[in-house]
Amino acid sequence: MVHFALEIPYWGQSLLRVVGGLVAVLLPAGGIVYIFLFKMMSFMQSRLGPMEAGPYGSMQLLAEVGKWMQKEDLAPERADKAIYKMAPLIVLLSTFLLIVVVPFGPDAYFTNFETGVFYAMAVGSVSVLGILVAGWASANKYSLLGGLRAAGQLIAYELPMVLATLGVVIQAGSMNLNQIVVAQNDGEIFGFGGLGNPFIITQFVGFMIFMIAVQAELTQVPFDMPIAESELVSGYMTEYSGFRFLIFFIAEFATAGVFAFIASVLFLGGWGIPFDWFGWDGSNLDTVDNWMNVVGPIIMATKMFALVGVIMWVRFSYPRFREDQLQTFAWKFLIPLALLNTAVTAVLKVAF
Amino acid sequence: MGLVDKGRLPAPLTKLFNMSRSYSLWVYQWGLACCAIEMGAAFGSPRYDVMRLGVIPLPASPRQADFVCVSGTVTDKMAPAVKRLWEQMPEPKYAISMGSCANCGGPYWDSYSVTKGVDQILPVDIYVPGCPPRPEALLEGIVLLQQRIKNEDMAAKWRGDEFTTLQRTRAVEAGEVDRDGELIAETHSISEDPTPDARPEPIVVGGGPIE
Amino acid sequence: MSDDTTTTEDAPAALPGDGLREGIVDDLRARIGDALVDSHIAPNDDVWVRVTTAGWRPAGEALKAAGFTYFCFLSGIDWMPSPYGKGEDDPDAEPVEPDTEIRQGVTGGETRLQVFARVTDLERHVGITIKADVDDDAPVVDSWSSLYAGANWHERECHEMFGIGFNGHPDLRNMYLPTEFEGYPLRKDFPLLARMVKPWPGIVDVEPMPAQDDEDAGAEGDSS
Amino acid sequence: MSLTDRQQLSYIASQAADARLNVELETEGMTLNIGPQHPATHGTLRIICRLDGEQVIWAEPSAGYMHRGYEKLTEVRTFPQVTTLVNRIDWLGSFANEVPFILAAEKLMEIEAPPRAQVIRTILFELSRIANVSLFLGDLGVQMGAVTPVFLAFRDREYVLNLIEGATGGRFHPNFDRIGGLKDDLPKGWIDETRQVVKKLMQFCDTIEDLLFGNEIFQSRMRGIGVIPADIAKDYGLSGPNLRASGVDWDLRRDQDLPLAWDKVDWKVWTHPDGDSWARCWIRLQETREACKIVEQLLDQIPAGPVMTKVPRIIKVPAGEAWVSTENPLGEMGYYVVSKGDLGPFRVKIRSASFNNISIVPWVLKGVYVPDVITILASLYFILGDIDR
Amino acid sequence: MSLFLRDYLTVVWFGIAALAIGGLLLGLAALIRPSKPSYDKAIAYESGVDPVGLGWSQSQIRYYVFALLFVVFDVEAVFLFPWAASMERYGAFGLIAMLAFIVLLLDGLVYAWKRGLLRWV
Repeated sequence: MVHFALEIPYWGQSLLRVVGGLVAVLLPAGGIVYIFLFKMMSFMQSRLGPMEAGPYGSMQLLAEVGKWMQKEDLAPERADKAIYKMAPLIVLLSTFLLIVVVPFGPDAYFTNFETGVFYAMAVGSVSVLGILVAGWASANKYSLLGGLRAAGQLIAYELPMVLATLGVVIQAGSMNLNQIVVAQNDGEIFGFGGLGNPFIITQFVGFMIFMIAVQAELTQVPFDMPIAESELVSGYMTEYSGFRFLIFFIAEFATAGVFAFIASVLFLGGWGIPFDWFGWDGSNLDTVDNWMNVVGPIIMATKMFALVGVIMWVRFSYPRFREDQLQTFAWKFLIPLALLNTAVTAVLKVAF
Repeated sequence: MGLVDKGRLPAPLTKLFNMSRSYSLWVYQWGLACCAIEMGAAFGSPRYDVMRLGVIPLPASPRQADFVCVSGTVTDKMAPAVKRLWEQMPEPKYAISMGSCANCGGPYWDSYSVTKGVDQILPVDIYVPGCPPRPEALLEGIVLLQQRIKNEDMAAKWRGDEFTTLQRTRAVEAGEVDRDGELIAETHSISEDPTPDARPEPIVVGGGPIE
Repeated sequence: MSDDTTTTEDAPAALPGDGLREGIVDDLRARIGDALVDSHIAPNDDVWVRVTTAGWRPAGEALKAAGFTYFCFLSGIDWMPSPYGKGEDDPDAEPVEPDTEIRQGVTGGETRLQVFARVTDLERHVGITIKADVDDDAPVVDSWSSLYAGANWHERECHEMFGIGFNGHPDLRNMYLPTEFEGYPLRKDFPLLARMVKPWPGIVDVEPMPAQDDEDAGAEGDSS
Repeated sequence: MSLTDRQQLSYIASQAADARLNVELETEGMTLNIGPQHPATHGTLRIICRLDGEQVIWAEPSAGYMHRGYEKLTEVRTFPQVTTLVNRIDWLGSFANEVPFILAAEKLMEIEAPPRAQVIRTILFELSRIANVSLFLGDLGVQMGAVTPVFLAFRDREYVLNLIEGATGGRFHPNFDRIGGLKDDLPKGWIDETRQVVKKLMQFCDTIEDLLFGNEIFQSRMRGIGVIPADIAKDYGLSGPNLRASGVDWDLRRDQDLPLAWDKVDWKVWTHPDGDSWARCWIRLQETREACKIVEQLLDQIPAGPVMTKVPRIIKVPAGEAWVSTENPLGEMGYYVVSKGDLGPFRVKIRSASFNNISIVPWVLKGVYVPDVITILASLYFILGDIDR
Repeated sequence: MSLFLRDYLTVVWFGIAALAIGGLLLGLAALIRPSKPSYDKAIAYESGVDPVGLGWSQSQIRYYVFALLFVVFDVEAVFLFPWAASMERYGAFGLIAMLAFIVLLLDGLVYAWKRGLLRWV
């Protein structure tokens, strides 16, 4: 196996990685907006969605970007201008920081942290910080309420998410995301290795908790109280216009994509296919064929779109919770359940 | 800066920008009276499905809207709010006046509390007559608006606009006037652009008089 | 889903006859005495009573005690004919002398302004319209708002539209119109300025009437 | 009014419970305007709330942003012209607005519409109820963040509007009633089409019951929220489904004698003992089904004959006063018509349902959370034209 | 530079890239977009009426209790991760120790629950 990446100088590598990161963030975001927000939502509501801009409205996204470029950028007089203008960038930043840990192939990764899960959990909540800041700086009551709700939501859902990943870490025996992928594809269920051991089977409870927490972290219905269109107009985004709004808008869907990437790494086997099929050895990544670096991203994208599809499906179907119901749900149901899940996983791991 | 409104962009780019503006019209969810339901039918009913045309009925806040459909009776009590919400939309923005009430007062032409026409408080691009107009009529209005945007001359759009509010705001930022508009120092000159109003004539769907 | 609901299968009580309405009036008279000035009964249909200005609130209390617990509406009426006409007359015709005589409706009255309200007895399926004169110079009556909570808004509306004051009302702010609005729109001497400027063509029909065949009206079309 | 303070008491109790935690946090409240332009107020209602955190401690609706002066305008219109105006009061169920006014005028003239016209009126009345309430059922989802039901509602409501348009020529504001009958007879094939549409609407009710009412989140947002006891409801003059949801068995279609056809068919008046938001929505759902049933049965019983009695060409209504109210989609809609023998009415007092229904808002919103403001308003179901007139 | 540090440098590059792309697009938009300021635009949106008071009016945010709980739990969850990653090494002893830890966590939650702290007001 040739580490072709090592043959180019460090700055070249970094540039390649950054370009790859941009593609990995923006392409899924655009895809999600077009496929799910425009088309799937419309089909679910027996409509067609955008049809005029380009064939089947495929140019709609370009039109959006071109339009938002020309929109005036407003800031309320009383707003805390500097922070107000920074907030969308913070949200975008968190998305980019999050994609860093996602592995797309045996060698197609941006970084290979030993504590990848840990890092993802830590960075994942930065976006909520941006939302809180946006809500606060707008000097608007709807925004303020929306921002505070976002903070409350972060507090409620960070814990179940962290605890849900614990089970995965216990099973994989590593916090490195690439190791987790290998553990799933190299693993076996009761001696049967034909499918590997995607943790969605053994960690189903953890998967459900994780997806619910992701839904809340992304502020999608039924947890979209920070936006809550019928209550708080547009929540923390109420005052944003022009390109800053578009950055919020993009970041929302890009983060959905990145979280779906992480979920597919943690629970669906990530970039891998069961190693048994090709006789690869899980303990030595060099045995994995090089073409996986190309096929891996495609597999990841498929899984990501499937998971985002579920997230969006829920978003378009459910009514939203009330803030206190959300807190109750998180603290009185999800957290005890996640702790229990951890304990049971640990006991079983030691027992077998 | 504002390359667009200064007209300093090359023609193909202007064309491209006009196209993207016409295909991405975010409409403000803002209904006033009966017509709001027909507007809702145009936006929400699968039979009409305005999203086909690239009109996205997502924003609930004026800050993200591109055009507003004033649908229904504007009363004297509501008029200041209508004006303010219109003002709060970012440029470039467009207005469709939907229904007889918004066009001219409609059946309430003689009422003591109804504003006779929303064009008294904001510049209307398209009039859609009817009481209420069918959703198809609104769709035609939107298509006409899109055609107008495609051929729009952005540089001419604001030429001759009222410069006083704009300059007063700038003057406030510069500390020349206080918040109430009282001049602190006579340093500001009004009227930097003497060209007359270049705003195009409004279109009436179906032609004819607006009621 | 249906276990937590109840429905009433039995038909409503037999619709009340006149005896019931007379009884109501008698009962009310017994409760408020001389305050009840006049009454009018449309057989099997409706009943009106008129009380004095001072008897307005006692009458309300008596009615509520008599079982009229459902508050329907409260409003006012200005019996003066409009000095501006309707603006719908033939503009070419001779202007007619405006009618200035004040004629009150059923149960009569002595003043130009009246308040009237309607309350309903949901048990006996009967409603009653109660009217009271309001002094023209000092148009004030006692408020019902502490009696029927719903009267609060109706009295605000009535105050705004007719300028009738309500003693004991917590908050008689304008409801519909901007605070600086002048005049009382529903008084007959409030002019509609748009009509002053441009009179309505009125009933003078500009289209010729099509020939009508009264016999065939409705006989055509789809009949089951 | 001892029950009036029940919610306040519970609020005080919860306050006392938190006082232990929040002694040191003495803060002033926040005043929040919901409206006049707000997605939750379907139109231009303005609700001024004083908030403590996310809890409403005081709320006051401010109406009048859609006040168009109907009562004054009716005084300068002729009787047939008034129908055009009153169509637009409750703009979702417009045919239902015409009926009580026409009935009042007919009562003063002491005429009655022919039986065929009566039945057709009832059918159209119930169709407007379906058109009205189906939108409510869809909108309910939007108010709670579920976007899809409203599209289904608009889709299926379109069928009903087509029927109304087919019969009357007007999709929205039919202006079809005449004093003494109807403008026209039904068009050919209308009855068969109506049968099919009614079936579709029954399916729509099932879908909504499945999709929305069966949803646990929806139930938890609705049950036990905004409870209105029966005596308070009567005191405020609530009507229609709002009143029946409080357990008061009162329906003007059944409980009064009008020259319309409800007594000819078999249907139920639904009540619910809870009086909460859930009950109000549930009653409306059931009423849509009942309306479908009424239409279905009446289609078989349309008698032959004319749709118009003989009335003079120029209508002068004899002097007198008449009050007629009907059970409109929103509740009791009534007209108190005073005539002095002229071409037009002397005074028309319009008793609209939403005005009374909304007057309870300051009472019912005390102590609820901001999200509940939206669900309670949605479940009370008002239409701005019906409040402000 | 070690691979370990290089990984973290990549994070920095990504952060810079995010800010750069955002800044670039915003700058481009700033170049293109018109600017028509006015008084009404500068007023905060409040459903079309004059805003009452400042946007930052004081209000009681009652979930500081949740915030405290969250900090406690989150810090303790951090301790769970290293154990989870190397569970096999510690075996039954580690398991029992950590189970005791989890039970203590749950106990804390139950305590907060019983005291009524988990009620959003």
